[in-house]
Amino acid sequence: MVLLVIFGLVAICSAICVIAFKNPIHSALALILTFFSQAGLFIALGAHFVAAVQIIVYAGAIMVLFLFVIMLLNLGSLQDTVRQNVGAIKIFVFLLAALLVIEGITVARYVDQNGGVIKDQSLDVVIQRLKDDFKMSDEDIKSSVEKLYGEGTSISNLTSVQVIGLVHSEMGKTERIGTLLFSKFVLPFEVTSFILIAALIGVITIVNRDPQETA
Amino acid sequence: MEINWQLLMPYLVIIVTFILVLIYDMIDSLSKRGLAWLTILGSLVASIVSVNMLTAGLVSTTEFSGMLRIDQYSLFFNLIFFVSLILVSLISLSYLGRQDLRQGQYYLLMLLSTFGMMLMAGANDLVMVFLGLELMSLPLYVLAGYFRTNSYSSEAGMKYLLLGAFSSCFFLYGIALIYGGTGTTDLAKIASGQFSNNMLVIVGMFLLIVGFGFKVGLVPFHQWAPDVYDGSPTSVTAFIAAGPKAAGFSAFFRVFIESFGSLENDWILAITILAALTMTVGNLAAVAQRNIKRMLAYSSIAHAGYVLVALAAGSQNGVSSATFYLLVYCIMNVGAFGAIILTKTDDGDTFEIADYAGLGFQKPVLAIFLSVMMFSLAGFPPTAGFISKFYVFRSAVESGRIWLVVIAAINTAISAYYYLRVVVTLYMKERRVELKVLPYSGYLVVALILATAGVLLLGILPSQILNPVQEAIKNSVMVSVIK
Amino acid sequence: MVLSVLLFTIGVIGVLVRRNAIIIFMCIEIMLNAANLLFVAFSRELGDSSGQVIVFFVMTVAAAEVAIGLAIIVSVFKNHDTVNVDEIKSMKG
Amino acid sequence: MLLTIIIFLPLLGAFLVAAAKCINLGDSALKGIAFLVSLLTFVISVSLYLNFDLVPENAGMKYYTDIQWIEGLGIKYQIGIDGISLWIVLLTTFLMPICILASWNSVEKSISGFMIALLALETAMIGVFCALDMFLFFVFWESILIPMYFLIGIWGGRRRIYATIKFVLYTMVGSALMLVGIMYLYFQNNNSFDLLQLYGLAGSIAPERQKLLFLAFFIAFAIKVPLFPFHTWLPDAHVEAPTAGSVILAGVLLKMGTYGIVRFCLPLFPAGVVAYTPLVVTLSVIGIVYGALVAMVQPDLKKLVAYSSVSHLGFVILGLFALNHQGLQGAILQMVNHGLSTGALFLIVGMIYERRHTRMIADFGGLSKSMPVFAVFFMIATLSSIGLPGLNGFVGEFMILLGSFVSGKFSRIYVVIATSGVVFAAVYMLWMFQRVMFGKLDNPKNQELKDLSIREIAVLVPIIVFIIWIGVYPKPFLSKIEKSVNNIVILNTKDSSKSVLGLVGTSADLKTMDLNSHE
Repeated sequence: MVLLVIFGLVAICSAICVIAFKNPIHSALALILTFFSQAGLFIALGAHFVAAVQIIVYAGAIMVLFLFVIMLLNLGSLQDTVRQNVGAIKIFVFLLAALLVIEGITVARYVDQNGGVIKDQSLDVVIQRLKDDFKMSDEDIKSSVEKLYGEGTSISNLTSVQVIGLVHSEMGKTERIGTLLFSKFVLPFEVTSFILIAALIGVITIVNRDPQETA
Repeated sequence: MEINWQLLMPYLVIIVTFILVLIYDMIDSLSKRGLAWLTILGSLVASIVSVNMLTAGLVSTTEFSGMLRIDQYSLFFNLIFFVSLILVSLISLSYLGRQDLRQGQYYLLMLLSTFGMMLMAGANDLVMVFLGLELMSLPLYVLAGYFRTNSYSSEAGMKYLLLGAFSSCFFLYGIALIYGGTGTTDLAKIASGQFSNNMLVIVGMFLLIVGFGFKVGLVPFHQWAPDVYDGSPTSVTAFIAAGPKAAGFSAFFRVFIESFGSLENDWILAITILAALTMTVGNLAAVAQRNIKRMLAYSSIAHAGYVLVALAAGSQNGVSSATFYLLVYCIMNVGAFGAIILTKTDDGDTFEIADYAGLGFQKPVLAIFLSVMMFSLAGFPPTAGFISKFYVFRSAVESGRIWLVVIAAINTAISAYYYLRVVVTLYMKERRVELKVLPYSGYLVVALILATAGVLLLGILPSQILNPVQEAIKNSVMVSVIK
Repeated sequence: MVLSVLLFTIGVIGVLVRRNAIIIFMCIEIMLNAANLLFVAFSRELGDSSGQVIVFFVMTVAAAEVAIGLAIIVSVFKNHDTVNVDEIKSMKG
Repeated sequence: MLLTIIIFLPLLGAFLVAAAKCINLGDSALKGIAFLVSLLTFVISVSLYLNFDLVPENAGMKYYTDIQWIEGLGIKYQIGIDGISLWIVLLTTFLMPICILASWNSVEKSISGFMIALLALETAMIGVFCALDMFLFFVFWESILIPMYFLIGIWGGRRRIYATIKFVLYTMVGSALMLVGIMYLYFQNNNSFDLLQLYGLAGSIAPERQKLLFLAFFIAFAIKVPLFPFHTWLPDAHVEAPTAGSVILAGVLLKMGTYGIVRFCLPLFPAGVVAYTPLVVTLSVIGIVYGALVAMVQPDLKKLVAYSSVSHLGFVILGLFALNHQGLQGAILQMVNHGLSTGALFLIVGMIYERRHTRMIADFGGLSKSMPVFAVFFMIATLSSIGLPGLNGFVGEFMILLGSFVSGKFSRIYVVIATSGVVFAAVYMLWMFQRVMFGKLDNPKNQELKDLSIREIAVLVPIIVFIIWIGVYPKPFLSKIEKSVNNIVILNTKDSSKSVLGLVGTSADLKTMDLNSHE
């Protein structure tokens, strides 16, 4: 919980910095900070694997791209102005912010009241879900439970808090996510590969020079 | 996991075509024409396969653990995409010219984008909708900026990209909220209507409307459209105006009619207002345009409004009328852009309507094609534009949205003004500037003949297409709206 | 989750206020991240890891988008010598 | 089947002309093809009249055809005619060869396009008058705009673009409302566009709805008629249109409005008719007087005739809303009459325009001396338009006035005012005739004018024949109309509680009286 608050504050501050800094380089650096604190948030939420990927993909690849392009485009010309006709935008932003704040409050209240959905679910449902999503066998579940709560504990006599803990710990595991990725989400996975190809071809199209042009 | 490959044939054909084009592009870098033919051939095969599956009376099934649904609805939309892909390829053949060495990538991107559209139409999961949307859009951003030495084109690419990505964020956030509210992203499961939190779902739903609204160009999310249409290479504009819009609507309809049918009371008013606003603003703005591409851009916004009228009807007839409308709309739009693609003045490409003065007698064939498209866009009988509009209005009247239809009908009259202005200029004004029309290429003429024939045939004998559409919708889209 | 909402709002404000294409792009990334955060949080809430898997897809998409986006921005820069959205208005609006 | 042939023969002719153009046949060949096709259409359509009494009826309609067209939407290809549409169809097919003949030399650019537009227009017009499926009706109704748009826009006068856009937009706005009305009726009518079936249900629509629907349809038709205050497109369109366009416009297109009122407004929405009769009648009387007064001060011949149309059609509307036998019959006959006499006037104006390239009355004077034959034709057309006994105009106007006088649906003061329109008509027409034809032949250009050629006489003679025929012996015309009017009346009296078309007891006597009075 402490982690959540700390990383959250850092994320928000650095995000504000991204839009507040005049110099794009500084913005980019602030953005890196945002990404890192976001990774921290993921860890705090138990999504370890996602956090790792976040750091690799975002902070690693994407930010390098950003910085590279900023460098390439010659810093001096990038001095940015803030939009001039602020009047209309202020109103719009205000409305939007109001909307989102209301929404945020709803979300927060929802969380407070329920404290999570799994709590309400019966044990059978949870077990079935583990089997379906993660393709876990009974032995797998058993060993996970024993690993978590000590030898000899059986899933049937766990408290509800413990069941939640079990599910959360399973969810964060790379193995489980991998299983899900290649079972239920195999088509989206394939599609992302096409998206990457599209990006590749797209970038080549834009950047590659025709022989005539260079001549 | 059992996969029924036969059901995936249209998708597979497109992917195979993609790979073949890729390989061909690498092997043979000179005779670029072949690429287009390969693309056309591939989409032809895919459409034949789809037609076969349609006529075989396919039962709706899902594949890939409920990610992709193959039913007549998606098949029919696939057909729309193939038709526009074929037409656009034909147009591009004469537009891009022999010298352009990046043609391989051009067709590859179009194929990828089409694949994305197919995924959108067939998506049975919000994640798939999102990924399909991205796969469709990314190549489009690139295509819009395809003439990268041309400042208009790259500007169009950038605007499209920034606003497109911006809208995707809204879309994604909407999905996240719905996921939180329902615990699933599966459309069918959402439809079962057991929400743990209604508020989340409703907010998410409105964010989805924003996201879709950007993609299909609804007022007030339409600002990108005129600049992108204007700046993009004309063949790309034709492509952007046709397929993606249909794809956006295909998912829009499925999500709202099927999954959120039980929340109809929450969204139908918003959709009605959006529809009225979109039609009116689109048409009024189009009246003020001097540039034909911008005019068509605003008109396409207005057309999105008409389709939305069908969504506001919230019935099976509404969906099938929209499907038919989108098919007709794609053909008309590609035809219209195809007809203006080859005109030039000494200063370069021209899209000022005023420059077309007197073209009607200088290039009668071209002018006839353009006029037919204009009449059809304006919704005059006996063109398909009329029948499709009529069908949409009818479904809305059926659902009791009479006032919306009155607004739509008056809008049609407004739109006649600016469409007819093009025809006026073609035939009734004295010429001002010397207009050069590049020699017709046979391919372009073929495309235009196909489009014109399609528009007239669908206008006079629409039963052949209409009945299958109605069948398809009846069999695949369950309407959970309670009347 | 309130965090996520705040991040999203910051991103939206950033897109609307800043005029540098690159920074707008960064703001879009912030928005995507906010959505990701929401997915992970809901995923934990629901005890369903689909949310985490979706985050992967979003990341991939974001990466692809950034690659293409930056390439386009570079080509715009070559043509216009600026990446300020207000100055890039060669078309009459 | 016969009817289908008549509808689509001109379209076929249009394709023939296009094909002939493609193989580079000369202009006269193109004109010849167009003329022959339209003549053939007329000849076939005459057989409609000859066999009219022999053909079996189907719900009051003859030559009935009913084929599924677009099944999914409940749309049928359903056509047929009754005594009302018979005459308007005949009028259309009759005027068309005349128009083609009249524009033999006057069209300079793209003669093939002109002929194609005319022939396509003919198909659409006949279609409107034959369609019994509301959707089909609407399709033809809208299709008319396209060829008409080109006719005015390409071959029109100086301000043609303004005129043509105005014409199209006015009509589009009206038909947009009608479209919504048609769709509403479709759902009332068990998902069918079948008009005949709808007649059976006519009274069952809620009165409030009927009023709205009546307005939706009536505005569309009133724009077409045009009823004051929707008339402003008409003078522009007439003045800018080429001669053939004006003739068709005045002769046939305006009748689409009044025909629509007879077909849709009167039988379908009795409650709406009751509610709006005072308004409509007021407007039509204003139209009669206003049209006449404005016509009086026009310096331009064509504008004068155009405004006289506004006045004449005011009479037609007045007669229709008298809602009794004389009124309806008179109105329908007057529709035909107006087509003939105004058509003739436009042709005549076109002929002198061809010679002098001006239409200003002030430029003429004393033409009767240089063009005696012309003067005779002009005289007859003018008198017919005024409504001189013995010519066609009189029969129609008299029946209308009589019908509205006895109808009791509205105050007789209206009728009195309307009658003044007849007087005004005499004033402006005769004054115009006098200024053009009599007086000193002082302008040298006028002195050199050639009289009518054989072709021009051939154009005018058939019209004059009919003008006199109807004036002297209108019975064959009226007898066909009478039956159908009866049908409409019976259709309405079936639901007597809501009906407004009560049979006037003395109608039969009155009818014989008015027929006798001019024979």
